[in-house]
Amino acid sequence: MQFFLEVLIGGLLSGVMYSLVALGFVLIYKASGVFNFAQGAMVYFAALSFVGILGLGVPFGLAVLLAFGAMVVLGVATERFVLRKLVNQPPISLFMATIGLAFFLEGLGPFLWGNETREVKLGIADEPIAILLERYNLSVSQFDLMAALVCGVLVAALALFFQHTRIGRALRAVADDHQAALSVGIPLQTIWMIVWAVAGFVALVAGLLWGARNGVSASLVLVVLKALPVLILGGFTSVPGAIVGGLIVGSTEKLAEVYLGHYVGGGIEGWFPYVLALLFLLVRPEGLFGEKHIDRV
Amino acid sequence: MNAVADTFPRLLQEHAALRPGRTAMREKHLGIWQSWTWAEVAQTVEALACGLHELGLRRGEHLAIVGDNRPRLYWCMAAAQCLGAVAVPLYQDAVAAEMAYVLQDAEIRIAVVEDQEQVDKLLELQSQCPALSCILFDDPRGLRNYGHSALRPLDALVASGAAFAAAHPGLLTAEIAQGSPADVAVMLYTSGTTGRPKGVCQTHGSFIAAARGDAGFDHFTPQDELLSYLPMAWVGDHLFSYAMALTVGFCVSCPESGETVSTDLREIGPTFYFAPPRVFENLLTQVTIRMQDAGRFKRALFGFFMGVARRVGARIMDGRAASVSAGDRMLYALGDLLVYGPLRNVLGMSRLRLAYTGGAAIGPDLFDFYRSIGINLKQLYGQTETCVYVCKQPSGDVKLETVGKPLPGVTIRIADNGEVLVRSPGLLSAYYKRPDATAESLDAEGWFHTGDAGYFDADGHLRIIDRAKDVGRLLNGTLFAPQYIENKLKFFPFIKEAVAFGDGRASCCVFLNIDVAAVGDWAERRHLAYGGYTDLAGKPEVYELLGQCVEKVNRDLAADPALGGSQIRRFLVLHKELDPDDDELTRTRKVRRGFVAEKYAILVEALYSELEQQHVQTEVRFEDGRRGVVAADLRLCTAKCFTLAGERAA
Amino acid sequence: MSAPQGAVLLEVQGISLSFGGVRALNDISFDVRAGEIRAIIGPNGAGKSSMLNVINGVYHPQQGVIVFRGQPRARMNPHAAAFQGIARTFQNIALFKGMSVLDNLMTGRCTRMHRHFLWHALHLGPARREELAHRARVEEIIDFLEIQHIRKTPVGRLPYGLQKRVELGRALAAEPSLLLLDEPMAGMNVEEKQDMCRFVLDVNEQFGTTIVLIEHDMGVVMDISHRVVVLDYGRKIGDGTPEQIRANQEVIDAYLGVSH
Amino acid sequence: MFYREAGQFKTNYAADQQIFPLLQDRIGIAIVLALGFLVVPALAADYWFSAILTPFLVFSLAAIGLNILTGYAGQLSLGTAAFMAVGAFAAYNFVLRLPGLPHVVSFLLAGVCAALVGMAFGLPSLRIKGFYLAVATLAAQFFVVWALQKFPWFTNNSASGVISAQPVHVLGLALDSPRRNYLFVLTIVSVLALLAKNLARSNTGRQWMAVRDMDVAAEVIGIPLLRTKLLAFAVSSFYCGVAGALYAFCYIGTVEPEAFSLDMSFRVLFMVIIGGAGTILGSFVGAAFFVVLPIFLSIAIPAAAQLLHLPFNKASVTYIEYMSFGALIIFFLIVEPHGLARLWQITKEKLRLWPFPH
Repeated sequence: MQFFLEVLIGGLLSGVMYSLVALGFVLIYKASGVFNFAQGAMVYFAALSFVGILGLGVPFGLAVLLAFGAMVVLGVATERFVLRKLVNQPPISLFMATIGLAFFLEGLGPFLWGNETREVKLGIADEPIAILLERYNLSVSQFDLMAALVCGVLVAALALFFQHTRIGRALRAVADDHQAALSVGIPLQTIWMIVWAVAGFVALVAGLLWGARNGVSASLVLVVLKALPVLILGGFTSVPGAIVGGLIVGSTEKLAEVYLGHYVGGGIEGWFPYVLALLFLLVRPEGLFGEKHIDRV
Repeated sequence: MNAVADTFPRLLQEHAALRPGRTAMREKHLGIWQSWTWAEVAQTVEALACGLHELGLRRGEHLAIVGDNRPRLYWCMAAAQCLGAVAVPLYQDAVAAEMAYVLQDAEIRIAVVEDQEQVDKLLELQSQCPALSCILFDDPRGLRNYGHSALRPLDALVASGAAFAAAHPGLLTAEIAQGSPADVAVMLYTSGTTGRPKGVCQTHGSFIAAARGDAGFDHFTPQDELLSYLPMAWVGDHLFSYAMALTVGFCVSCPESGETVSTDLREIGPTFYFAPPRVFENLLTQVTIRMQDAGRFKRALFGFFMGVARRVGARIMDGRAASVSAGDRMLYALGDLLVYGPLRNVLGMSRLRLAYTGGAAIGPDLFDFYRSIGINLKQLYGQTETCVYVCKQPSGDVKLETVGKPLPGVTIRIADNGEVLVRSPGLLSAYYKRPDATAESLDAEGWFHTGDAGYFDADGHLRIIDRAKDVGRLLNGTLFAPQYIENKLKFFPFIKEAVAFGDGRASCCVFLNIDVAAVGDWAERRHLAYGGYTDLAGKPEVYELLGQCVEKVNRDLAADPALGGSQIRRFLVLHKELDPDDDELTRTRKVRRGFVAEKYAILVEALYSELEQQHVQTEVRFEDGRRGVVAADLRLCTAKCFTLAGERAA
Repeated sequence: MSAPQGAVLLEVQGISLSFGGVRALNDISFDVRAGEIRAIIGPNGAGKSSMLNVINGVYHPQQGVIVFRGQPRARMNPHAAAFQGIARTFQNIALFKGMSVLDNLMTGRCTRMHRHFLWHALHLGPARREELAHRARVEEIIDFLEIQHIRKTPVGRLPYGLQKRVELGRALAAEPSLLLLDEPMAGMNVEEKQDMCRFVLDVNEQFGTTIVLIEHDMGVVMDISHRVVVLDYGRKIGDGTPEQIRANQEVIDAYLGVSH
Repeated sequence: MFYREAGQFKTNYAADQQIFPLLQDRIGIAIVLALGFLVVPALAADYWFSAILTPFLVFSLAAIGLNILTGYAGQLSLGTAAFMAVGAFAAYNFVLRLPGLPHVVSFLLAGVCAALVGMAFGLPSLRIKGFYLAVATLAAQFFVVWALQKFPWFTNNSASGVISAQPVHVLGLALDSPRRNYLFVLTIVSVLALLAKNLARSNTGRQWMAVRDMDVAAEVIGIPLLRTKLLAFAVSSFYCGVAGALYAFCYIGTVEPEAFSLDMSFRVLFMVIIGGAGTILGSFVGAAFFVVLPIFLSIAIPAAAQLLHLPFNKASVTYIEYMSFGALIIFFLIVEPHGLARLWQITKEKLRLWPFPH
């Protein structure tokens, strides 16, 4: 039982990281209907830019700011040179375009900053929290908990941003109905730029946390692949869905690996979330929190 | 069959025996070119003939044919002829009243029509034409619930006819054997500029003779291909799509519908083509318009190579390539690869061996355009009464101004008044029920009076200048052909209408109407501001422009010994457009010269005086029916005249 | 126009349909006789399109029975409906935009094409013969609808009116016994409407096809239909010949009376 | 310009529905085939066969496969490489365990195996579409590669997971030279491309396109959605499977799961987009583009760097390649969403109407 708890908590905490990536994704999908496959590449690019800037001798805080700046520029450029040109194209084209963007960023990052794996030191050790270990004999990583907290704060901040700022409200309006939003004078393009910039910020945070844990390398790109089943579970348009989905995926994949993995030789983490998501899809195609869609003819 | 087939039914039998498996006819239907071999055609015609016989069609009777070019309508003509009856094709777009006259005149009992549209028209006329008791239709679409006793589908006729033929095997053979080349085969109604249409009775013999003569002159073979899309009631279509196809044995294709003619033309790629100048003009207009949308490079390429073609194309076409420099010949070959060939292809004229035009004067630019891009366009001359068998331009010896040389077997005499008289194997036997008209046109010596004025040039080519009745003489006795001069002027895009005066006067003077679109365009490109027709017409620059046109006409006239004396001495540009609403033009836009002369007598007199300017006031009717007055001070201009070619030599 | 007195081909009994909490159809019953043109009219949002969608199974009603050719069933499914001989057109043209007119019409015949895809791959023997035979049938429909000149044009490039005609063609290609037309003349100019009317009547007369039609243009409806059903807010408020409908006070109040 | 269509008319439907109704096209394709089968084998060097032509053909086949699924049937798939992997491993095992079987048959059976796997992963397509389906196909990608690595039976208990492909014999001839490999692949690809074209213009192809363009209408017409989609998955995976087998046996010479990564799935997808979704021709054009582009970049970038006296390292070439792929994809989606094949189509239309612009 204790082991189970440990695995579960470990899973939940890494699930938080998935949620973080999924969150950036949901933001963009909600606001512009774009399935942003490049979210993983953005995480990678953000982390790489950060360590790259840090490597130039810039202090930590400034580096964060500069990296954020880079993500804003990226967001604006994406809106200006990609999305705007593809307005009115079928969603699938936009999806393909984000795959292209992902490739581009995967090339651009190492081209600018080099490709060797680098470490990010956030000053939090990845070691079990002493109190829990002593009292309950539970091994819970201090780092994971910190990361989870950061995520929590971020989510809360975003929620406030959406609920209580003018931009946030406009954003939600856009998500509900593009045409209507346009007709009441909400500047779509500006909204998109902001959303991409926010998604870039989320990517930066995710990149820092992931990078601190596993180092900054090209494998960061693959976090998007973790985030996809999260999205299917949670629904493409739901922020809570992204959080809950991430937690479900994180915990079940760990549990499955531990309890089922040895029957089939292990390594099922890679695909188990997908199969889980697929099974789930067959039951509830719109996801946990997604809206039901009626085909009008 | 040992003798040469001399009637259309016999010709059909001959082809069915000689080349049974070869395609005789095609029709684009249901997306593909449905084809019929000569054997199949002969069989269907036999069934149709027997069916018609059952319906009571007898020797000498008339069978009306109304519709677009459809194979079965052509076959019905042949079927009627098998029985010794006469086919009477009618213009399918004629209004009911016009049709009623012909139906009554020809005492039509049985009519074969294409579709619902024609059925409706004929049913409407039934009260006026009580004799019309049976209407056979080709396309049953929409006719299912008509339930009219006179209506029968052609399908049923074929079926019952086939059964009848099986029951009476010798009947049709006997009927065909009874036929003679002197029998009337077809009756074509001439529209006639004045009076009622007249039925021109043409025999098997004359049409076959005309077809054979044409075929020999331009070497037609059974391998030729033709798209038939002109009205079946028109003699041109009848000669080429029916008489010639049966005489020579080539394949005729019918388009899917009126809208698809150009696509169908492109698909079939006929080897010869016949169209009135109007059609060629429309095609050229389309080419010009479509090229205007092309990119800069393509336009430049097109312009350059069309320039080359204008310079040397016609000479190469005439077989006078030797007079073209090697460089130009290479350029032309390149142009053929890049422009002319593709252009012919998109027009559906790639395989064209011959193209004919006739029936009206054709502009030199138009004529040269087609010839210069490698299409052997030639003019021919003839009437319904002569099976269009009078003159044709020989390949390699084409002179634009003429209609060519008399065809084999044709003799032409120019009457004292300049009228062209013809003896041709294709002469009509009579106008139906109109002995007076027959006597008037066909004199005792067998000359047919064409009503056209013309003369032979030094090389023996016939030039048609005008209607004989319009041709006059100047005071000094020079021939004056107003329409000839007017046409020459109207070939310029800037001139919309022209009225020439001169009969019984010292010289020739003209009124001109500018083409607002063309001149307006010309003016805009010169940044010439103008407000409306009257203003534009009065601009000195426009006078200068038109003066150049008149000068060119005069130069042409001067080269012609017969007409050189009637060069245009003075001209003016009218302050208003000639308009049918003001009775200045007929509804078909022909100038009513007498009326105009009377209405603008003051201007005519001014032209023949030495005045430089003349004030004029004219009452006009506007489109909304209101009346108003247009007043202007018109400038009168003296044109440059040239000395005659002959005189220069002398 | 006298109504054909054929057998009842289709009968809907007590159909109720709702989306979430919204009632789209409320206890609707009417019948369609073989060979007639039956119109369904009503203001916007009256539930006309929903009715058609119920008939061919795109929507499943919560209550009621659909009797087609004497067989009662609680719900249709679109695929089965097609095989039963029900074809339809859509209010917002639902053509296959990436395909040519000819191919669109050919898809209409898919319920009648049975060759295995391996034959298709080889393009030999039975599959080829089948394809050519069906092409011939489709060409007759192209001829019938007078769309020869656009046969090979991708439908996406056609003007609206022609697209409607092509969609009718696709439905006709199935040689249906029951044809459902959802506003076949919406958005057309007068000339196009006249053409479409003629086609609808010709289909009915020449092929004997039973037609259920939704249309806004009252003139057209009264001219061409044998019997009319009037819906308003999901309820049936009138049913009868055009003359009866014209005289029906409730209909006049609900629909005709409203300035349109 | 070179199309002289006048006089090419059709008197029956069979002629009207040929693959190449225009004479000039038939001549063109004959020339291309003659080049491919006769001229190129006579002239090209081994490098050309092994580095350019064979991979080009193999990827063309894979792209045809994906094109059938995505371009024709409208079902987006990110699992192409997985189906190729199934094909490669199935072929390996057929050759290994059924020694008497002709190798061509093994390859085709490998395609059938891939088809079955493809159908299994296509099942969700009934309930889900669009992005959801794309994500579902990712499951195939991960699951298949995982399964091939985890179960030693597939790799015949090879310790490294990298196995050499067996030498291939066709009709008694050993495919021991790049030229022979090329000719073998060319033959298979030509035949399969023809079959794909036939399918695309048949009732099957129309049903696929109908489902792609508007699935509700397709269902109402009587097209069985699930069957049609599953068939698309099956046929598509068959093509990918055969392509995978050819990739392993005739191109890289080894059978290894790592070769069939997600990256490859994306590349094939890019080929389809840049080449042109919904056209067989586009698959070839796209594959050619993506085979030639890296080679071009690997030559051009160092040369350009040298010319401009810029520092240059080998890794940069890879990154620039990535960036150009990405940028090109975006560029094509913006400028010509229908791909290079559409450009050719437009050109052809222009040539047919030349000198007219439209």
